[in-house]
Amino acid sequence: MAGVAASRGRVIPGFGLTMGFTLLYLGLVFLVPVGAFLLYTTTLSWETFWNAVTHRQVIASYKLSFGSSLIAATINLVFGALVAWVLVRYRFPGKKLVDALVDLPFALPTAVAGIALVTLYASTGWVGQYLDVFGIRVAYTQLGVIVALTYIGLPFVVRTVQPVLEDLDAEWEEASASLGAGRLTTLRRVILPALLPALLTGYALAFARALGEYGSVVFISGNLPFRTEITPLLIVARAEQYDYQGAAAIGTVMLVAAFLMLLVINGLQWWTSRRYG
Amino acid sequence: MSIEIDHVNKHFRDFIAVDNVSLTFREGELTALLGPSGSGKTTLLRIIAGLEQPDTGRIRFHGEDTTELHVSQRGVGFVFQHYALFKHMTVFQNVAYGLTVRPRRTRPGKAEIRDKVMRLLELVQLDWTAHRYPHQLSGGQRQRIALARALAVEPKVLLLDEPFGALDAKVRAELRRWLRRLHDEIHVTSVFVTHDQEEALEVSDRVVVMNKGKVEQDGSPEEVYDNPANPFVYQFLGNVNRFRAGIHAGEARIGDIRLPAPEFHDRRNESGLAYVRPHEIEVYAEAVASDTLPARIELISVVGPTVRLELRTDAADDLVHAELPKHRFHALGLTQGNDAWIRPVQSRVFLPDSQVSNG
Amino acid sequence: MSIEIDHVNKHFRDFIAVDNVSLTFREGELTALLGPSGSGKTTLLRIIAGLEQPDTGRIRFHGEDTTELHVSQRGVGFVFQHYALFKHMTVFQNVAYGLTVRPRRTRPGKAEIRDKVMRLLELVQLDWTAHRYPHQLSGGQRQRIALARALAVEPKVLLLDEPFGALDAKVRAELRRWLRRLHDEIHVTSVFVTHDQEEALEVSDRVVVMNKGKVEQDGSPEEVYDNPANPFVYQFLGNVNRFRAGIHAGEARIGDIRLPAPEFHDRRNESGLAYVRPHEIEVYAEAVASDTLPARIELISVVGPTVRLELRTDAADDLVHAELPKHRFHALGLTQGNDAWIRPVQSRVFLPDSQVSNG
Amino acid sequence: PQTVAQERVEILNVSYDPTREFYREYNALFAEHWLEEADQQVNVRQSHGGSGSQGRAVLDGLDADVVTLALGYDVDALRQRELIPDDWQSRLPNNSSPYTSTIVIVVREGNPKNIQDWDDLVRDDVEVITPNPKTSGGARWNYLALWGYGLDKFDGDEERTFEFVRQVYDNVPVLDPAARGATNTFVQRRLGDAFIAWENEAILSVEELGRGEYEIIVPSLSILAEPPVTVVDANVERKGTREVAEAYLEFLYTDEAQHLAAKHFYRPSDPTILAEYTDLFPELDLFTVDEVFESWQNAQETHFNDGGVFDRILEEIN
Amino acid sequence: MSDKLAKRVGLSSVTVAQAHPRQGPAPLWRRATEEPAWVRVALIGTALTFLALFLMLPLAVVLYSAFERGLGVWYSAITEPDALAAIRLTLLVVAIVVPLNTLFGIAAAWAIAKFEFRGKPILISLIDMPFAISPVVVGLIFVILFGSQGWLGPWLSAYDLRIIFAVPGIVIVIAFGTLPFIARELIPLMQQQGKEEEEASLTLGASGWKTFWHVTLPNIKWGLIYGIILCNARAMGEFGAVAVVSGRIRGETNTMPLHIEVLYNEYMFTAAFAVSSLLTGLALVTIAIKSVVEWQEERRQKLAEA
Ligand SMILES: Nc1ncnc2c1ncn2[C@@H]1O[C@H](COP(=O)(O)OP(=O)(O)OP(=O)(O)O)[C@@H](O)[C@H]1O
Ligand SMILES: Nc1ncnc2c1ncn2[C@@H]1O[C@H](COP(=O)(O)OP(=O)(O)OP(=O)(O)O)[C@@H](O)[C@H]1O
Ligand SMILES: [Mg+2]
Ligand SMILES: [Mg+2]
Repeated sequence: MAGVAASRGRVIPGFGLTMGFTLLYLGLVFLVPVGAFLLYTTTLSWETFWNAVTHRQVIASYKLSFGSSLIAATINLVFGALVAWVLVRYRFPGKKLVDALVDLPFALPTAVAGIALVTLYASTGWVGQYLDVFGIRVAYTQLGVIVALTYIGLPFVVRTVQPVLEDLDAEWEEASASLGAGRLTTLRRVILPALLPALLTGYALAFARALGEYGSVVFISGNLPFRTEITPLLIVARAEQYDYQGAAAIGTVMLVAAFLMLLVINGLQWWTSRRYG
Repeated sequence: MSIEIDHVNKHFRDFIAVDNVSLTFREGELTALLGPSGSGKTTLLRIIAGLEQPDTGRIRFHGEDTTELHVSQRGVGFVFQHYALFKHMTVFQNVAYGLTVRPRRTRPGKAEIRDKVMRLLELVQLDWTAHRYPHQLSGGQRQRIALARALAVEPKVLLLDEPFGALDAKVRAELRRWLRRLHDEIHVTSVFVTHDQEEALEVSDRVVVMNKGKVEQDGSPEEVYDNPANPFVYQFLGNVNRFRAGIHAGEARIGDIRLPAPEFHDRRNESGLAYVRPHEIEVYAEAVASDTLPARIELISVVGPTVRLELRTDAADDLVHAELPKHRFHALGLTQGNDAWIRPVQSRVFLPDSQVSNG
Repeated sequence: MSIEIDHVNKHFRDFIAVDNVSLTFREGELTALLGPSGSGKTTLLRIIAGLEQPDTGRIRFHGEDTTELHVSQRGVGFVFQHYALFKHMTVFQNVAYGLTVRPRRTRPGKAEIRDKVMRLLELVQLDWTAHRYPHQLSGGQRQRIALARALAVEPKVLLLDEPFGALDAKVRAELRRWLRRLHDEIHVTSVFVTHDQEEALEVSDRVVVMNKGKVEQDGSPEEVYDNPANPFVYQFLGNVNRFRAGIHAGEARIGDIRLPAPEFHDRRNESGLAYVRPHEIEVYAEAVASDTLPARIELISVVGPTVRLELRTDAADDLVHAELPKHRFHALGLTQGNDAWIRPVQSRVFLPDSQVSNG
Repeated sequence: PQTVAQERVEILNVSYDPTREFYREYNALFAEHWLEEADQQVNVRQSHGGSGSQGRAVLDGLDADVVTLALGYDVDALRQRELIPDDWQSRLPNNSSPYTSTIVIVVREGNPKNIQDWDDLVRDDVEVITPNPKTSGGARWNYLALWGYGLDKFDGDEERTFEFVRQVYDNVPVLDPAARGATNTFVQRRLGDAFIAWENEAILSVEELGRGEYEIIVPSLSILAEPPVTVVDANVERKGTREVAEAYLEFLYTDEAQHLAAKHFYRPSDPTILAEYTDLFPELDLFTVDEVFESWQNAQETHFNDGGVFDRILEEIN
Repeated sequence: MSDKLAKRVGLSSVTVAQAHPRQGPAPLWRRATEEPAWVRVALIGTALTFLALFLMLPLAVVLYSAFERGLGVWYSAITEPDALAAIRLTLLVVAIVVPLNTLFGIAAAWAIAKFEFRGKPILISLIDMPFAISPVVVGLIFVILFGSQGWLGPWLSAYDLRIIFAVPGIVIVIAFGTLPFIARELIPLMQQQGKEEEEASLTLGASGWKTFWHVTLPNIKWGLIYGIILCNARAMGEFGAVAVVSGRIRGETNTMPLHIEVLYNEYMFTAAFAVSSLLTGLALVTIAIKSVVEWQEERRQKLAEA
């Protein structure tokens, strides 16, 4: 960040102090450790790295992790948008409470969430027993992974879409209606495009968070290699086997994936704001 | 298409926004809805469009009751104060929107839509912006695109909510003349909301003055300006001075000045208020006649070709504003602090019970 | 306290916002900084206040160089366009703020602050709002509180950025007269920014016209209005008509009409443009004299006591706007579409190379 | 009244999950003993987790005075980093294992699937619960028990043994990362028909979690699980706690401690004390890691490392 | 519309009539921004079902299991010494992390919202990053950095400094994981508020600190509180990363989530849920405070509009 050097005569004081503290803290807590970690990865030979991250079992875990995260984020995209819509647009009893509860997955420890979810969705659980009748098994299958990831990603989409929806001027919808458009057309052509940046952000955040989630998933997924084993669990497994290099290599892949994800969102947002002002 | 508003009422919670309004907008006319902030202009316009539902009363388009009709079925073109252009669509897509959302069987072909949109963009002189996005346009240009978009669906009625409210004084003045010319060309029944009396008077065929949800007066711009129905309208249409006046046998007396007030020919020795516009006050450097009022110049400001004076006189409670052409004022040779004599040459008298509210 | 701006420059990235401006604001005067949007008015004002740092050039207050002085040390009162009142403080706390944040040793006592604030609130006629919060006030009231707050620290210089920009036309007109009176009372050196020429002309002792970061003209309101330095200033100060004119020996010739143009007494047979204001055009129903221009009335609008006409004539490229009192117009008996004859009675001629930019 | 201790000393015992209950009581016992013997108050801090991750933590700097882990391999890792000497395993009796256990099968009440021995676990109708040997030390014992049984049954035929173990793991629906998680899966979630577990865990779950709901099936042949203990020399040197740390481990071999181990369902290493608990610990044929796999190092390298036998099993299953 | 325009715009009057077909009885009036009632009910129903399955039932499980065996059992579970130690540790960590992150959030928001500098989008993206990094990777990063085999390990042990497997390690991973919360809350808020009020304060002669205390802080108060609340909740609930660096020393380096796992692994389910219920209760209190905050804000807004 070359521009950080304070230019002459900033009128509002405190730039040096706040920027200094921001960079110091960010550096100490985040940049230096992550940098060191990436540097550590570069000490691996390319072959070690490549073998570690392309091991069949690891590839299978990518498929599960990325696939489930995508599905969970997509579920959250649809239902999160729906929940946000319902919370913003409609009135119904208990709305305040429901609105407040949306933050729960942020606040509840993930391990507790995992235990609670498996209690619910195991085939002996509160909900699982009824699903079992239809031959649907949730816990210990990919479905279980998706359930857990959906749970932890839920607030992201709701909380990014909600404020945008609240600010969305009724005039656009009214303009659309006055031009003869039906409700569905208005939704598709006016409301959704306006929500798109927020939806994308929420989607990407939910996805990135789901990709890295560990605590809640290990309880409800079967952890079967090749089938229900998520990538973060593999990282843990590698570390437990004193294989830090393997763990770091896979960790780097996850890190880069998450960074790319954020880069893409920020890029998209920059692009849309450029285009549409 | 004429619009008939028949005893329409609308309240929000315990606030009455539109209070038993009946009006008819005649086919092809451009009507201004004029009134102070909060007087219910927007609400009335939105009721006509079908964006709000009246509590009671009916709306008829060309005699046909449309009160229950959904906005998308009414065939009105609505131009919003802040344009409400679709940000993620180009200018072309914005204007084409109303056509492309039609059900397939009534939707014109691609080429037809293209032609029509481009012709509309030419009409508003903005065909060169077709591929831009709204944020790349100036306020005035956006306003015209909003108009083109509303016109694309060939509305029977065009409704404009403070169409120039968000624009600079200069652009505003240009656009309102442009609107007048456009209307003369296309002659669709139009209603526009404004709180700027100059705009209403300059642009419209007819002015409806509203206050507190009620219609105060309804007539041609000249009628409304020259014969305001009540002090509210009088005051709302421009700067005004109030003199204490005696009313006697069709005459108003301000000091020794007698002004005709024929509508009060049967009143004797009552007291009222005479309303006089600044340019209806003559200013003298000396007491040229017996019937002038002595005054003192408190402030002189020269605004281009005109000079505005503020004078203090015993006959009025507030400062009196007078306006005269610069050359006339210079001929008088007066400066700030001088004594001067003034004489209202025309006035409109109201009895105290029809006082001007603080609108 | 006089303010001297000495060759000040300021750019943002590659955009030059203030371009080598030198100006002096005299002690006790109220100066208007007038210019179109983006002309650098706000930037210049913020440089004076110390809210921006100039790239080069100096600012002197009463001869003393303050360029490097921090805004909190400059002793300027700054009134922001959107007031920037502290939302979470009452009106009283807002006005008292500047006093209560002083270091202990120079801070007045509680009672003293109270007295002073209440006096200021009385000055702006809002003492009854002391315990309200800003959001409970109307725009005009907030504006006056912002002013009182700025005055509380007894600034040597008062700077106002579009003080009435966010207000309704009516409130605006009232407040600007009020500001003028207030300034006459307290006589602190004041600079205010506006893009409304009427406001600038009506309120100020002196007008500085800016365009594209440069000062175009600097003088008294009458000077600037009557003797605009260039077409830009001419056009910016009001509606204007442009006629093609021949220049010859100190005369401008529009058709057969000859108008004095003494500044060109040494030019022969050149062509230029004659700028004429709408009220400087006389309109006739018949060709009363040989030197009238034939025209056609395209639009008539009656705005209160005045009638505005748009006419088409061969002598000008655009429509010609003319303005005359209503009674005079009625006497002519003209209606839309009629032929009419016009004659400019006064003009200002510029050579084509000093064309009006699209400001 | 007790004599006031002259000093206080703290030691950290890094152990694995199922020993919590045992060491809680043992620490109190030892503290009492140490106060008497050395006139010093000792405070034993405990850390429990998966055996592998505990070993890793010590390697990474968790300053354990003693480690009491599930398998020799995890302790041996410390040796490779020179935290303990090469001869660590011979410093205490019985391969440094003061208590042992074995691997058994837990089935549901009444043994509905009629499981009698390891052979039954390959049947198609049997679901087997066992944790992941890659992450759980206990699970490696389970795996090795199966493998040893296979070798025995097929007369050392590695191919057929591989096929046998593969078939068992093919019946595993959930591979928990840790032993206690597997117990929960079997008990709480009621998943699976057979649960391979350490004997002490098996008895504990039968006793604590559902008396009468589960039965323990003792297989014909199993492995002798020897969870080793050792002083972490590098740490005690630095902290000056060698004396108490060594005494702490030696005291494990006393009668008192051996009885306590039995109380927590570990087999005492002292044969005479073990004999007192025959109804709790039935006799069965046991083999040791060293007997069948030469050493833990070897077992780990062949079976559990990346690309080892277990990885091949997983790949074949999928 | 006049024929003139119809001609100019090129549609016959027949299509004009078709533009707004009206068949059958007039439909009931509906607001332009509203859906028919049955759609509304269906949407609300779907959303609530979804939320019930994913939010309310897990919450119910936790609360039910915690109090299943009565208040007494619950109480003794949370007052047991190890539980108390875990609670104390968690509170200690939170007491360090939250103020640090608060300072960071305020500083970052101030620097970003009040000043122009190059690389601003990069800085904002960087602040976002910890959201997206797996807790497991976070743990790993610090083990690799501070572990005795790690890069700083030898140096640390030479000076007998303990970072991981001790409170500092726990503090640092939690600080890492919750880094963005307050900053993310404040940055958009302060950007939206702009800097006019601060400038006004400065022109009135106030110093930077006074401006911050009297003008900025009151303006960002509610956003700050909300951010702190969320950060606090996240900090208390962090599991994955802490599990890697805590060393799990009973009564010493077990935070509440780790203690819950311990209890669960000891088959003390009720106790595990009892401690969970504390965190859940905290989450609920959090939510309650947040609701109050929002309600206050809404009221202010309403008043402001009035
Ligand atoms: N949706 C609503 N809910 C509650 N009150 C409303 C609503 N819409 C309008 N009002 C109130 O009704 C009154 C009339 O509003 P309306 O917008 O029609 O006024 P207006 O004449 O258009 O004023 P302006 O010039 O400020 O736009 C106002 O006092 C307003 O506060
Ligand atoms: N902080 C800034 N960064 C970049 N450009 C700026 C900044 N401030 C002002 N500008 C640019 O400088 C030019 C002059 O701005 P300024 O605000 O002084 O104009 P103004 O005359 O006050 O216009 P307006 O009437 O619209 O307020 C504008 O083009 C504006 O975009
Ligand atoms: Mg309105
Ligand atoms: Mg400006």
